[in-house]
Amino acid sequence: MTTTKIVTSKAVAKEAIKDASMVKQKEMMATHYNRLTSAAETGDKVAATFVPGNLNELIMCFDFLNNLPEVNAIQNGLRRVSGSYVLEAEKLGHSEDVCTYVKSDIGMMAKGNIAPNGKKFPNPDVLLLSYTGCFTFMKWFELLREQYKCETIMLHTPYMGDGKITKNMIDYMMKQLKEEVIPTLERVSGVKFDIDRLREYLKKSSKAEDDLVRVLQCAKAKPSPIDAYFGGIYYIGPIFGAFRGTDDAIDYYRFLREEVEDRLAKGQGPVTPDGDMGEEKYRLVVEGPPNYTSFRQFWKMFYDEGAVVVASSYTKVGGVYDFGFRHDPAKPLETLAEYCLGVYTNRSLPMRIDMLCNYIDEYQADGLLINSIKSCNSFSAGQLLMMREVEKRTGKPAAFVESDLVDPRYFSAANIKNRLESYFQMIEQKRAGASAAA
Amino acid sequence: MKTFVGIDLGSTTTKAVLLDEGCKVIGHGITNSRSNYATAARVASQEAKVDGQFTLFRRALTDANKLIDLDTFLGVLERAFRLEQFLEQLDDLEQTCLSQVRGERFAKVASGVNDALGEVFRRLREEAPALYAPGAKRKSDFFRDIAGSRYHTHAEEVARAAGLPYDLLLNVYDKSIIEVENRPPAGELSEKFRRALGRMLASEPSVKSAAADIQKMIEDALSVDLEETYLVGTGYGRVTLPFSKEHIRSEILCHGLGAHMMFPKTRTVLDIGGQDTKGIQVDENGIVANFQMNDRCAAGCGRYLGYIADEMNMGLHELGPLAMKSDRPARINSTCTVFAGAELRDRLSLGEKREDILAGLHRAIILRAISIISRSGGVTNEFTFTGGVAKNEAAVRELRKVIKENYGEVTINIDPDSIYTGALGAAEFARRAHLGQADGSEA
Amino acid sequence: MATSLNGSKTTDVIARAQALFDDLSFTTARHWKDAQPGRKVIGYMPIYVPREIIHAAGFLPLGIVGGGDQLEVIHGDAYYQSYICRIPRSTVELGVSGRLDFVDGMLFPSICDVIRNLSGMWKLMFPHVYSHYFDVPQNYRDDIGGNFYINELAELRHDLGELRGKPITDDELRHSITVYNENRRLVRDLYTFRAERPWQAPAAEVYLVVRAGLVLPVEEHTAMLRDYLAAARAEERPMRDNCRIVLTGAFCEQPPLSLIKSLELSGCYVVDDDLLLVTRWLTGDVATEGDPLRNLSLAFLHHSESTAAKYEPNQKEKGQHLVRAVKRTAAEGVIFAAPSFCDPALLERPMLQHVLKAAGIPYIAFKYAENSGQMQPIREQAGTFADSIKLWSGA
Amino acid sequence: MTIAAGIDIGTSTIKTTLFNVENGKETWLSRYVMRIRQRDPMELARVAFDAVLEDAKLRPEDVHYVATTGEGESVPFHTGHFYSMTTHARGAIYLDPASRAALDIGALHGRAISIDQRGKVLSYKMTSQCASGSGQFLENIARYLGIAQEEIGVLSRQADNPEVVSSICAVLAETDVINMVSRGITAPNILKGIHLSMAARLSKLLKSIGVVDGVVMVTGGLALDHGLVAALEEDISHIKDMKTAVRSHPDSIYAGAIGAALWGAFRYDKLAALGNVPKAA
Ligand SMILES: Nc1ncnc2c1ncn2[C@@H]1O[C@H](COP(=O)(O)OP(=O)(O)O)[C@@H](O)[C@H]1O
Ligand SMILES: Nc1ncnc2c1ncn2[C@@H]1O[C@H](COP(=O)(O)OP(=O)(O)O)[C@@H](O)[C@H]1O
Ligand code: SF4
Ligand code: SF4
Ligand code: SF4
Repeated sequence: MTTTKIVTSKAVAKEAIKDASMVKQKEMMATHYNRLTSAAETGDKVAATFVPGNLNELIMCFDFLNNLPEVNAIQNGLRRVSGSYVLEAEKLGHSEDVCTYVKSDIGMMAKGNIAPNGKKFPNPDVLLLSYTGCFTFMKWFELLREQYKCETIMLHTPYMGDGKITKNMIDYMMKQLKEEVIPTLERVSGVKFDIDRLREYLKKSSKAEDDLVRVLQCAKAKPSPIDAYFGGIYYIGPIFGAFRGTDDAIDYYRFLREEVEDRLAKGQGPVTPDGDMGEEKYRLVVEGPPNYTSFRQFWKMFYDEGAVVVASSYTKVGGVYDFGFRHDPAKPLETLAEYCLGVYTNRSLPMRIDMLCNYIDEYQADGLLINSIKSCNSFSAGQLLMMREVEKRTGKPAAFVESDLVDPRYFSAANIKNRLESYFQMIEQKRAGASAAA
Repeated sequence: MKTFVGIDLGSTTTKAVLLDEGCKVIGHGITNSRSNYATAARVASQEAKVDGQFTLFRRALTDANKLIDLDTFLGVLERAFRLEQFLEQLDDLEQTCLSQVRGERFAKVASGVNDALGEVFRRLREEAPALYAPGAKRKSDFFRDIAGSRYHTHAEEVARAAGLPYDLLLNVYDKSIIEVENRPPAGELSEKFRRALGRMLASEPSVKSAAADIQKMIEDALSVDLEETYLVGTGYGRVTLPFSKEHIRSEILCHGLGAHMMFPKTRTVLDIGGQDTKGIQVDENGIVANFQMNDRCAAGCGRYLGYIADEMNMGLHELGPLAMKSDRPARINSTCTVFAGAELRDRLSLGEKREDILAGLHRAIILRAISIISRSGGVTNEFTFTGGVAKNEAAVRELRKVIKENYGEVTINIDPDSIYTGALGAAEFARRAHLGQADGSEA
Repeated sequence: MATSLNGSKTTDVIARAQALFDDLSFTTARHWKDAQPGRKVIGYMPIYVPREIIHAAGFLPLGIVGGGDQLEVIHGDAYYQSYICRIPRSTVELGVSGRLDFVDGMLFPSICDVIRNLSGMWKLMFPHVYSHYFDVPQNYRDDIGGNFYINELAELRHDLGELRGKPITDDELRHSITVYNENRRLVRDLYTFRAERPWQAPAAEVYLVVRAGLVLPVEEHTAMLRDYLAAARAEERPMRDNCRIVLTGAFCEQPPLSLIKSLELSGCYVVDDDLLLVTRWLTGDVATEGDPLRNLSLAFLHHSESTAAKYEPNQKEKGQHLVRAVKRTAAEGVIFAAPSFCDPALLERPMLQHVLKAAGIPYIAFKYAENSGQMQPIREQAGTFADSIKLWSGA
Repeated sequence: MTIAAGIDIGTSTIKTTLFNVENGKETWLSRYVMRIRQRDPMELARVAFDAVLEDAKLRPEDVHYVATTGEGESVPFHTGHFYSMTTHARGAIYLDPASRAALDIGALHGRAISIDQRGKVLSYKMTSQCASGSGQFLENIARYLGIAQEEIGVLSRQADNPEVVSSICAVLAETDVINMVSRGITAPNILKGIHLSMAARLSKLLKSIGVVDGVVMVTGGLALDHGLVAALEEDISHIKDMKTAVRSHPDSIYAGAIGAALWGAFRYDKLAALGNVPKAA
């Protein structure tokens, strides 16, 4: 029914605005994929793990390369090949109802496991399942294990159901780290665990984390120099992925911080695929992951209308840093446990609501937008209540759109546009009402 | 005079509303939707003009009230006009049908078919005045429906008598009606009025004495030009509306505004149309605060009732009254339109009563609608029910029940013209857009 | 018609169980609570909670498994998108409509993200009710997962003690464990009996009788199980030309009763299933000597059912529980019936199917919702499955 | 000699057959097909049964086994019931012994059934409720376009630039079609588009149950629609690793009724051998 317009962004315009951070990130990704796809020749060992609760510093202690299935799914989404992978997985007997990240991954394996650089991904030597914030992870790794028949480590992160981290949780996680995770990683890699090496990486992590937080918090300014959702997704790439704890990450976040601070000083708004954004009309907080198959088109619906996202929860799935948490070299294992426990989707619903209200307040947003993702029960179950609760507490209007991560069948552009336009109009009218009353 | 036109191109019906500068409705028009959207929009807005013309007659004739009984007079005039319209379309249909009778399929039977068609149309024309007699009940007000159902009846008899396959005559009709209804309406409106007036003055002795005065007043009214000052369109499948971008508004906004205009205290709007169910929350200015609608799935929408009516061989407007007879509605959970018939058969074969099943189906529709409403933010006083299904008394009854059970005492508004809600909002958007243009600011 | 030792007929027991099943207001539990001051009711959702601790506090554990196909969901839909299963919305409906207003606490076990998130929603929606996310370990070493679990159990014990105003003693716990051991034994006996003579214990009846255990005080339920078993043993019913299947995947949102009946009508005797797992989660008796929490923990770690909500550390063991169930019950095939949008069941399904395929066990799969009305496609599939087993048995 | 009747009660039509099986030789005695058109299927079943008997000049008591299939579970006078995938599988083998899959496409459903040479169902998959590819949908669209049923196939084959329907919901798909008409798409292109999207869905069903070669026999009412069969062939020819040959048979619409009768005879003989002769009620 819907005629989907293909948004072709001008490659020229894009080249023109390439900043140092962007170049750096591209380079880092390319190198990483090349290392991964040549692991067979170099003899490097590969660990597969998830973004939330990923233990990159620990993995590096054993000289593993880190391959993240979620990031691959995202890449496939952005490159618009995920649709065919999902279909392939469904043909293999996977249900239409389940998370499309999983199906994109399974479909990719069935179709040759080709990395974005066109070469074949290596089989992992170990699956490190840091089971954090989502049940699907557990089944996903069982599915991968069935395929690869390799060693699998389960690190169970308890859920913060009562809104707090208890001693029992920390003890449980540290014990798992010490007695299950580390010994197995040692065995598979043949590298002895060196806690000082871990401390060193953690120190680097926290340095990059400082800069990331600074970048994200620049969005408190009016106009905001960044888009903390669409742009933010690029910013979190290195730290949520395979680079936390590396010098590369430190460099990247330094470049990025400098660029953003520069824009801030000049009073500039965010950079978009179509160049600098026009006047900032609406400031939004967004809850939920984005849609990757129509990422540009989705973003355009915002910046064309002057809407900028000033804070988002999705940029906290790989770690919540803005309330003070940093990886702490002084207590290396405990800090990893705290990190896993604290990621966004491992927080109870009341905690998530508090966070969103806090964002709306601190970032002076006009309202909350929820992009509800069909795939993801961890995010989505309960979002309608969250929306109402945030509306009630902040008095700001909220809106709800639905799409999917990497399944193009669930992105209905006309529908979403319809909703967004009505929503922006609503904010406008509310404001007019408020100023008339004042 | 300046008029503002709002057109709501629905999946089932296309509606038009004509507003004057003072925000008063002067005409409503409705027709069945069809593949040629431009034609559907034209027909609807012409119908609204016709209705507007009657409003003008009424205004003009108020002075003549002493001479005649105004309501009777306008009633007679309208029926005469409708008959005129019907006969004109019937001619068109006959010509089209005859032109279909060619090619290999008809090689052996062409002359027989032509004769049969002649007979069918003769009967149609003969009974036409009775269709428009005072108090006559028509299956629907749309040419396609009236002509269709009568054609089927006559064709079956004629075919049997002539020993022709009924399917053949049916197919000729199916092929022709689509052509006829997609042709833009021909002829001047005022000419049709004049003919209708002539037909009426000739046959109604009661008004003969005043004929000259009446003719003069009608001519005056006809000379008022209903200028289409600004038009806004909305509706299902908006992407392909036959208007340019600045003349299109989202159907949600139109419905919200329309409901607000009908009942200014409205806070929650439920619209059940042919293929969509919308739950809309509006504020005190008629601005949409939240909404939900079905997408991808037409379960529990108006078409669902259409399928059921077909399955039961009944008219749409007969479903409600039958369902009202039940006091023990069946418990039905699935409202999938496609499988409605199957579900119905299943239950009939289990021995459930027709009225109980029907009542259950109505309840199921309402439950589904309420779940959409509740996703949009629940029911807040006052509640306005719009769209075609609001004409169905059984649906209304279930709605009242469900709301009372779950939200307590809530004022429920249903306007007899509720099917025009979207078009009304659109017309108001047209009026505001024109005002905005006139004084150079955004409305 | 044959009768049991104390005279009940299966029809009597089933009528009672059916009435409990149909009662969406939990009247029996309300009466139980009103009968004595200080009594409290603690609700719990699938898949497992240690009911012994609730019982030890003198409270009634009340199993809540959604609203079935008779509940009209009006408010519940306001909380969930269309792509989420039915059970949380009907559960919210039960809550919002006041049907659970007598419940003093709610436990949300670790089964999936939906019920996990519901625990937080419940805190917001019903702030005066004790709601708790009940976590269980996914690590099965005594000193790691075991210790974690003992501490979680201790927390629950502490919270319920507070609710009662008096700590729960070890002796109280030991007594409750004994009571539940007996109940579980009878449930297992019933399952064994059905696997032997499925025509004498139809799936829908077994379901209703076991389901009564979710709302009845355990002592009463134990008596009911006894009555039913005795009556069913004594009663001769005709054996139909049906095949034998194991039903799996229905461990959370419940299939409508008509679905369970349809399976048998279309030719499949259900000889094992994973419905209402809480009633037989622990597969053997829990030790009654020594530290009760430690005993519960050990039983959980080493003697509990396998299901999709649990991590299986050993690839070779994956799915073997299903193969064993088929062998144990002499089943001829497996029917996967999962609730629509149920992540755990649906993600698990392909892995289990691979195992069955390797073991040469035929299977079919379909989805349902607790309020599914159309049984035609279900009958069709189950019937074809039965046909093919029947027509080709021994061929 | 075993005389068996097969009665296939569908959502829109009832198909009935009468067979005589003697020493492995199957003789088709008579057949009858009728539209239900809002009448009680249970009564029509009787009418249809009488019709095949009369045609074969037999009396009810001459029939050894009355087998129902489709929605005939509760026909009062049957001896036994077989489910439709079982019977379509057998029917497909009867119509063409080389069949290794049956593709049953009827008024409201589509089913892919993989079978062995004896007609045993190996696996199957059904279209989900929401699939717009059904006979009913095609019938509605044809009516709307003013096209008679027997013209559909002919027109579809004249398409030069078919336009594909995207909605999964048949109701919304009707709107899609109306939108197409409004954009001036011709009837052949619309019909072919519907055929193609149905074909794509059906070949996905086949593929997902592992049918990638051998003969696929199309059964059910839509087997008579040559446009659909052609579209199926076309779609399959584009799928890399699929080499199935799609066939339909003029008697395909009877496949369920044939299968029911033959299974009925089979079952009767098997039970008779056990000394366990069943009686039709
Ligand atoms: N006279 C009537 N009596 C009962 N129901 C009616 C009547 N007229 C229309 N309807 C119902 O209204 C539906 C069409 O509603 P409408 O608002 O016109 O839809 P849309 O805006 O999608 O075209 C029909 O499908 C039918 O169920
Ligand atoms: N000659 C024909 N050409 C195309 N389609 C046909 C023809 N005859 C019947 N059909 C279609 O077959 C369908 C009936 O198929 P059938 O398998 O009998 O379905 P069911 O068993 O559900 O009644 C009808 O929907 C009709 O559209
Ligand atoms: S369900 Fe959500 S959190 Fe879990 S793997 Fe899928 S997208 Fe990620
Ligand atoms: S076929 Fe039925 S359930 Fe499916 S989308 Fe259409 S109306 Fe909804
Ligand atoms: S049915 Fe499945 S997804 Fe839904 S709550 Fe239960 S386990 Fe979770």
